[in-house]
Amino acid sequence: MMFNLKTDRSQYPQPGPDGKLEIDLETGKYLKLWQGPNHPGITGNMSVELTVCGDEVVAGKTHVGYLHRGFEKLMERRSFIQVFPIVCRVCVPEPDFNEYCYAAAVEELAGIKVPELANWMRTLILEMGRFNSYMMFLGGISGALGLGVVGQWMTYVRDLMLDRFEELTGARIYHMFILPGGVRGHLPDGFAGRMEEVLRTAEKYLADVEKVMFRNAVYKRRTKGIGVIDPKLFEPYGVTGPNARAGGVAKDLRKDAPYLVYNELDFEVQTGKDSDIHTRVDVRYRDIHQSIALIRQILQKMPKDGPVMAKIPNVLHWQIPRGETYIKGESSRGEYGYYLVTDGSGYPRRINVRGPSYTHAMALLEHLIPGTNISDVAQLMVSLHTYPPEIER
Amino acid sequence: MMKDLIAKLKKHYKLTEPDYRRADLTFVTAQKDELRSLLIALRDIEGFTHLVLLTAVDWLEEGLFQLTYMLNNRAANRTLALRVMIPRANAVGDTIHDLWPTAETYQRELREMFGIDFPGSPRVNDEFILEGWTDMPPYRRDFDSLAYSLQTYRERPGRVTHDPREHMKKALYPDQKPEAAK
Amino acid sequence: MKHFDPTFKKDTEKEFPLREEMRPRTVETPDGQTIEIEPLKDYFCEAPPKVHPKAYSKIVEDFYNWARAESLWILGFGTGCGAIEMRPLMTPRFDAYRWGIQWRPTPRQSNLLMISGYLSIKTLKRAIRAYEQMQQPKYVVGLGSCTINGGMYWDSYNTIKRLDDYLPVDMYIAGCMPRPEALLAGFVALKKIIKAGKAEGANLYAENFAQYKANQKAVIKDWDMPDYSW
Amino acid sequence: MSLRDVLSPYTAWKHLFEAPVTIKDPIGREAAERYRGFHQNDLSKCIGCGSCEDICQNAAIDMVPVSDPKTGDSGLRPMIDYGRCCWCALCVDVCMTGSLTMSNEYTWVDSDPDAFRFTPGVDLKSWDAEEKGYKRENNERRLTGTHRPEMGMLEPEARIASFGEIVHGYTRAEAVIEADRCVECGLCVATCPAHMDIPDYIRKVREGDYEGGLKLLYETNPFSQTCGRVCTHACETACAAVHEGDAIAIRWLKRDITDNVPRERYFDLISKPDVPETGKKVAIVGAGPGGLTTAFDLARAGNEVVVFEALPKPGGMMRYGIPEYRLPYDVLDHEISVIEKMGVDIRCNQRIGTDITLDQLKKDHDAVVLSLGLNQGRSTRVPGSEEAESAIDLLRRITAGDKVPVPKQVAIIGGGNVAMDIARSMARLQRQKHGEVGVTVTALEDFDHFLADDEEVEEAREEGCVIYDARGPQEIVVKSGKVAGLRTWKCKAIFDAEGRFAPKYDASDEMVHPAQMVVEAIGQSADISLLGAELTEKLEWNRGRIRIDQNGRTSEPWLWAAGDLVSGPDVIHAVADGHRVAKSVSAMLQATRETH
Repeated sequence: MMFNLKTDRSQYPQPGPDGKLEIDLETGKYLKLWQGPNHPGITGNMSVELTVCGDEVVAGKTHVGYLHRGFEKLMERRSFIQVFPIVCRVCVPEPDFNEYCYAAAVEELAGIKVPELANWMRTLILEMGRFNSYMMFLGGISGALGLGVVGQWMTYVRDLMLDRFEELTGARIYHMFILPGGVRGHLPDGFAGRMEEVLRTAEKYLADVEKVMFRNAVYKRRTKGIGVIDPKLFEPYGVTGPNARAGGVAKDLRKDAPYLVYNELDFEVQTGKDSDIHTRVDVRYRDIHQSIALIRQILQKMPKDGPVMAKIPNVLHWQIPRGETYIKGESSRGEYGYYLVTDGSGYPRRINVRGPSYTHAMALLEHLIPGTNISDVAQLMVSLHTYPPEIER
Repeated sequence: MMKDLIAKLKKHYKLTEPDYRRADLTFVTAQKDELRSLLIALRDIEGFTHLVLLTAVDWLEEGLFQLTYMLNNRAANRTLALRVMIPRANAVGDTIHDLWPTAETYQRELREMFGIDFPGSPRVNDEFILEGWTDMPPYRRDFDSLAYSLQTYRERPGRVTHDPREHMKKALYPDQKPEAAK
Repeated sequence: MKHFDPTFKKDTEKEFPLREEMRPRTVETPDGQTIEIEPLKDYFCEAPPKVHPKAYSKIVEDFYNWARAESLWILGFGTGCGAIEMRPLMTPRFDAYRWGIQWRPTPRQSNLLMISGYLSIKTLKRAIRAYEQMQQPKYVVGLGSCTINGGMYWDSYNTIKRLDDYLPVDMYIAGCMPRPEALLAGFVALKKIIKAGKAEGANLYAENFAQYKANQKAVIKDWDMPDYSW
Repeated sequence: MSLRDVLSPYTAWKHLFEAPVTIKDPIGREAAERYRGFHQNDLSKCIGCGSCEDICQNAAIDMVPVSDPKTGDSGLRPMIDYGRCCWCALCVDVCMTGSLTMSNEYTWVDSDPDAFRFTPGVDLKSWDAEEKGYKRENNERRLTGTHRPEMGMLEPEARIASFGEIVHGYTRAEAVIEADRCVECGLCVATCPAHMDIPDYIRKVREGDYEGGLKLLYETNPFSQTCGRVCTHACETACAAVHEGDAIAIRWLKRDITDNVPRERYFDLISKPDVPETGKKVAIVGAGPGGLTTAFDLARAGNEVVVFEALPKPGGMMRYGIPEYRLPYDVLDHEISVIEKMGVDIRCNQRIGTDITLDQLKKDHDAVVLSLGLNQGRSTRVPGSEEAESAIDLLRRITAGDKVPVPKQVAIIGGGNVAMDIARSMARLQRQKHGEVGVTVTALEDFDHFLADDEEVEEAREEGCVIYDARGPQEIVVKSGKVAGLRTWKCKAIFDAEGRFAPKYDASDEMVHPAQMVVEAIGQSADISLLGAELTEKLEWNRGRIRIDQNGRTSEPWLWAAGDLVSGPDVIHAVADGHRVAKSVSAMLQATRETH
């Protein structure tokens, strides 16, 4: 049985009167194609169940839960200090936001004021984390498009930044540095100089990325005008961060709801207007440069000395009065937040992690997928910059 | 500003005394039957267009689930969290997926993790995160994660720990016998 | 740490129903035929894994082992957070290709399965499937604390605690997460035992197949896979 | 699409001739200086308090016994399971002694999953000596408090003016801060002779549940008010917090509980348990802490208890040995009234041997407990010592309100707490009589090995007492029948090579302390003359002390001994003795009841 799908649209499933697609798999016109959980085009470990008709995707269902560890349950079992080591595991490539949001939530409910220097250190860590996360992203999007070499470069640059993380925090991936009450230590001697070297190397490689990726004809063809998110969808689907900024929404929590020391730093909100894959990558690319500039600014402006830890009660039986709060920050992917409810005991009553991937990778992705080409699904998904562990936690 | 808003809302809706957590964050408890119109009013009139999160808190001792609808007015940078208390037994919430399509995901999670039903929400009864789960919804307070884990999985054997207090009792005055006279 | 409730009893009574698409049924094909399908039987093969026999002479076996050790092809399946430290290994800074290690996208081409940390039940199912699809001889490396004794997810309801209950593990690397350098050290150690002919995990799996299956089924409630290999 | 877009990617070829970024030999590459690698434990510092185990959210740490524990620790050491650890280093941060650290070593591969467990410091590892790795910044413990709040006290000027109590006691806020510092390791419990549930009652302070706390206190100690003031607090020397900063003020927290329960509530909270009368009678000789604790326990068990006290008021050495400014008499009276409430009959002015005989007691009662205080002073026996006063005798006379001579200058021989007590008491009397203090204390020990508590010495100095260390008394100078001073030599060593008491003096370093009164405070002994010759002959003795078994029973089946007589001068030891003897007596009475 032959039919030409490109010309004869009648062969595509038509939405019923209630606006829903009825896809009868047993007609033989469709194929179920699972992308993930083990797939190079998937960031992290999730899967998309595609229904394709020819090479066009007619429906997509996201499946998550491969990385579910029950964090929110485990946190309820742990005392306030014991939660601290596990929060960073919620998001592997940018763990620091978890540490900051959790620490800030606990500090707010416990009424602890963090020393000035600790806030600067936290900002530094968060910007370094953002830089790393974007490096992962550039590696991911280039990988999804077959530009392997950019991924190699970015991983290398990211690794240099991990070295700085290691000397500052004592670990490469899970830094566990932002403790409720402050941070764990001061900058090592000569840190700023070594950081400057890394930033210069990064800039050198980023200049190459500009030439190899952004000016690459293939790349342009495969990203421009593809995967467009209508800005009208931003509010209903809870799109935040660079994904929204790429659609012209100049909202950045660092500017709008300044936390830590962001109101003492000079930076601009990076926006685009086309809201396609290309713009989303471009906004992030400019954000990297801004992160680099911010890291330099922080190192220059931060106080040279002072305490980094506030006095906290004995952590072995730390009880926090009943209350609830929500702490948010602008992560590399959008609004990252911790909703903490305490009940006066030594354990949190409830912690809810609001990861930006939660809204980007689920309902929104399912909404965007129909009508795309199979080969575009990978970069569409990567361009939303989602990390599955923060969806299922 | 939040005070004005709350005062305005209180004219039409039954709200409890709000908790002004920060200048930009307020918590207030609303009635379940008024929730939908309240959400629509907040979204369409007051500019709270961004659904930050929707989650539940299990107040096991009081037999209630607290649903938290956190809304954000991006232009004014204000966050308002509405709490709605629903009974824990046969917990059912009102779906808001037609107001915010992203709520569909939250409601699926609440269905699976707390057992709160949202009739009419798409895919709400599909498996979301867990697969082949037969026990009670795990985020409920009466679900004991460690006890479940010990009953389901095997730990590596051979670990023994000693409480310093008890160990010293045994080492310094064995068999509860008082210490020998000096 | 909260103490657990000793009276808690997990609900073991409930059976998980077979998913709809896995149930046997009658379907009509597009060309008008009516056929019976039983997905669990039709889609998969039903042969238990076999013990991989040794070569007839020691010299040949040693040569095989040398070859196996020098071409560790890893399945690019990041099962947990540890996968993030594999990326530096694939890139020039650590360059694991020097050790004959490379990453393959499909299990059919791989002989080394890295379990990069904790395994949720959902991923365990996929990991078993990936492992059984791999060609013998094959090896498993457990990466990080969580594969050894549960790690920081020791009290989680959704992650396994001991990887060796479900898959045969040839080498463990401690860390949370282990650095790329530690991973390389693990690979080198694995090579050593492969060359010595001691990496017998796959054969162990074939020999104790029933036990492994029983363990796997004890935690995977919605077992909708065939009992035998793929 | 322009031609430039096609050609642009080829610019990457320029890297072709660059040096590769590959690390030549990455395996074992050194990690950063702060890297959180494998654990190290300095066994000589570790006390096995288990705080690391408490804070570990992964249950990765087990406390396991080690073969040769040093004194003052639990004998346990942390064993770490790397199948659990997440290298968060909270254990390092919370370590009470700073013994637990991390190296920057990170490579551990093994094909045996059971191999990833070790006890740092005990199981030797290649990284044990590694200098680099995660340490707490400036070796500061920031997760638990390190210093106790200053205790409010009367200023020296105010306190020297009277015998009023010096210490104010903690305010609620101070008590909470102090109680919050406790890590609940329980090392103190074993160290306390009475094994009080210290961490538990400290928790009660934290929670503000003082009535619950008082009940807990009375489970192990009916002299909690006294001990909250004057206990020798061996517990505080074993406290895990003492290694970095101050020990938890356990004594003051105990006092905080007793002070915060209204006195009349005591009788409701500590009521006599509802047990049937046994019909057994027990006589106790001496109303000191040992005797009264025995009486308390036995009376609560339903026995009829009579306490015979030679002096006019009960309390023993607590009343007649401890000055009022440390232990006010009304506190003691209240404490004893709680015990009397249990049905204990305390008969004062009943001296054994004079008013009633031991034989009579034996005849009238099912058991007799001797609980004698060390109420006789020892003498230095230096020339002129017959003119010296005994400290313990003076203290008793001061308490009893007898007239004691108060000269302008007093010299005291001795460096223990009794020496400080008499020095400070005399200082107060001098102040009242002469308006100024003239007390000189000469101790045999040097300040590094001083016997009295540091705070006692400090406070005595503040009150104007002059303290000389390492002075050996040689002669009490007597001029025309009156004491004129004390001649001392510098003491070079107190013990000989075998550890026997044999002081060596430097005769060239001689001092004469002018004094119109010399007080000897060099130790006490019990007056055992009341036993009578026949009983003394029958009993077994051990170096001047009655030989008792581990339950306090003497070789005579009807006679037990407790208190300072067997344990030395200390309230809490006497209390512990009292419990022990009461238990033993109860067991005996129970046994006789069952056989009849």
